[in-house]
Amino acid sequence: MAILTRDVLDEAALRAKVEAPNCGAITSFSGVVRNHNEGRKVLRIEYEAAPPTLALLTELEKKTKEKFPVHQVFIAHRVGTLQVGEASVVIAVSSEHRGESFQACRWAIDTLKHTIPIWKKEYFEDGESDWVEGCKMHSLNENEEEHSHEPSGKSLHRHGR
Amino acid sequence: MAILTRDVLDEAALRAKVEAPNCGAITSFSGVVRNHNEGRKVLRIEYEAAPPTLALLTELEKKTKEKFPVHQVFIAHRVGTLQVGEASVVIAVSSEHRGESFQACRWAIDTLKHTIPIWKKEYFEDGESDWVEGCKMHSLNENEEEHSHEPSGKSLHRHGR
Amino acid sequence: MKVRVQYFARAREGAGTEGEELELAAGATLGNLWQKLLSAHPALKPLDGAVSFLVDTRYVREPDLLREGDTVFVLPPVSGG
Amino acid sequence: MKVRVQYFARAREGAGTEGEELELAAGATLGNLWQKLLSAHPALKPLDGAVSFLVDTRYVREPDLLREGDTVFVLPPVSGG
Repeated sequence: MAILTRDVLDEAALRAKVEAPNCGAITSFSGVVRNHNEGRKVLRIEYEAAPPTLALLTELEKKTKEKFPVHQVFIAHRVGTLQVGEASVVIAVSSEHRGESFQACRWAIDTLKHTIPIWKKEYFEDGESDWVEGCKMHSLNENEEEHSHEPSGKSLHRHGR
Repeated sequence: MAILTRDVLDEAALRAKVEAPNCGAITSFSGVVRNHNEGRKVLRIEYEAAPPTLALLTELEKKTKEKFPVHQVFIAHRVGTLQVGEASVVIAVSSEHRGESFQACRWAIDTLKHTIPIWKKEYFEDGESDWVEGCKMHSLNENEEEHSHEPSGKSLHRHGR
Repeated sequence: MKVRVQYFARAREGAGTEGEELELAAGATLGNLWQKLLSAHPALKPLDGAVSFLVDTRYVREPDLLREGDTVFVLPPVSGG
Repeated sequence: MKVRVQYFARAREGAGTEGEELELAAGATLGNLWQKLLSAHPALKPLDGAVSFLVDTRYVREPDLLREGDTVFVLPPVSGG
């Protein structure tokens, strides 16, 4: 079961949740608030999540385990105000061999970015703030072929291959 | 600079060494002692390293940073007797965007496995022990095309592409 | 029938409210609801085509029928992670 | 000239020692040394072709010349990580 919290993410504790004696590999990914984006200095980010988020993160854990031969998948996402350097998301995956934990961890964070109803607003040094341009949200159960990873709207202008 | 130690690896502390305010992504990998290998129950593993190991691990950190646009790479390897569930190696990579940290972390652990003079001996439930079959050691500076990732000897039987 | 709408992020700013309750004809689809919301809140128009919808954790599309008591989440492009 | 040899893992078991000092002719290559070691320790033969060598942190190959005072590390297939 995933975690959605306003508290600081304890990455070591989260990572420990996927440990198992039959696993030889743990890959973990942390998304961290950067001090800049597209040339502007970022002071902090506010994360907002819609009510279905926790259930969908838990479903994403399950999908990842179905798709890859891994032992355990754990996802934690933070909401509220985050300072530069703080982790917004942690994904940990354990598996027997290393290849699968890398692939599954990468797939989980890539998929999270366009299937989970979370938004971030950046607060800049000059006092302005803005929502980060996102991806149109897709269903986790949708055929992956249908996903466009491009910013929404652009796909209208695509043609050819 | 890498770490080579007989002490338990503190994965959170090691991971913290790559944090930086301009980084949005940290990928970390831990290799962990498994309770089985090729159908046999493993009780513990003894790791042995040749004297150049620390210098070569530090060179591997440097190579990884040269090869991928990442901010920081950190590698720690343990030697001595490790129990099931204990980490033998931790690699942490920070980068601005997530793709690079995944790729660099994966490349570093894959490259470590055939360029660093470390050996492990498995101790089995039945009282026997044996060296894990390894890969012929290559130079970190060698053209990567020349590397065979197959167990040594098998490459003699390769033909065609 | 009554349905409840909840807006998030840019959609909340476009609608100027966190949410509202609407009266729809029986047999109304999500598409009918969305057209009604666009008429009521022209500032939502830039999100037309970019927005997604959930009812609880169920992903719904414009042809899907709504039911009495549904809460529809109006979700602009997402940026989690 | 004198060179020192240090064995690891299976190579240490094959040689039956942690290391030794050898006297080589000036101009001897790593290949000359390795042939000498194989003659002295037939149990090393299964490692012929699979073994690698370092002098300090420098990777050396059979045609490379050795120098007085070198310490050669004899490295069977590795299994770190």
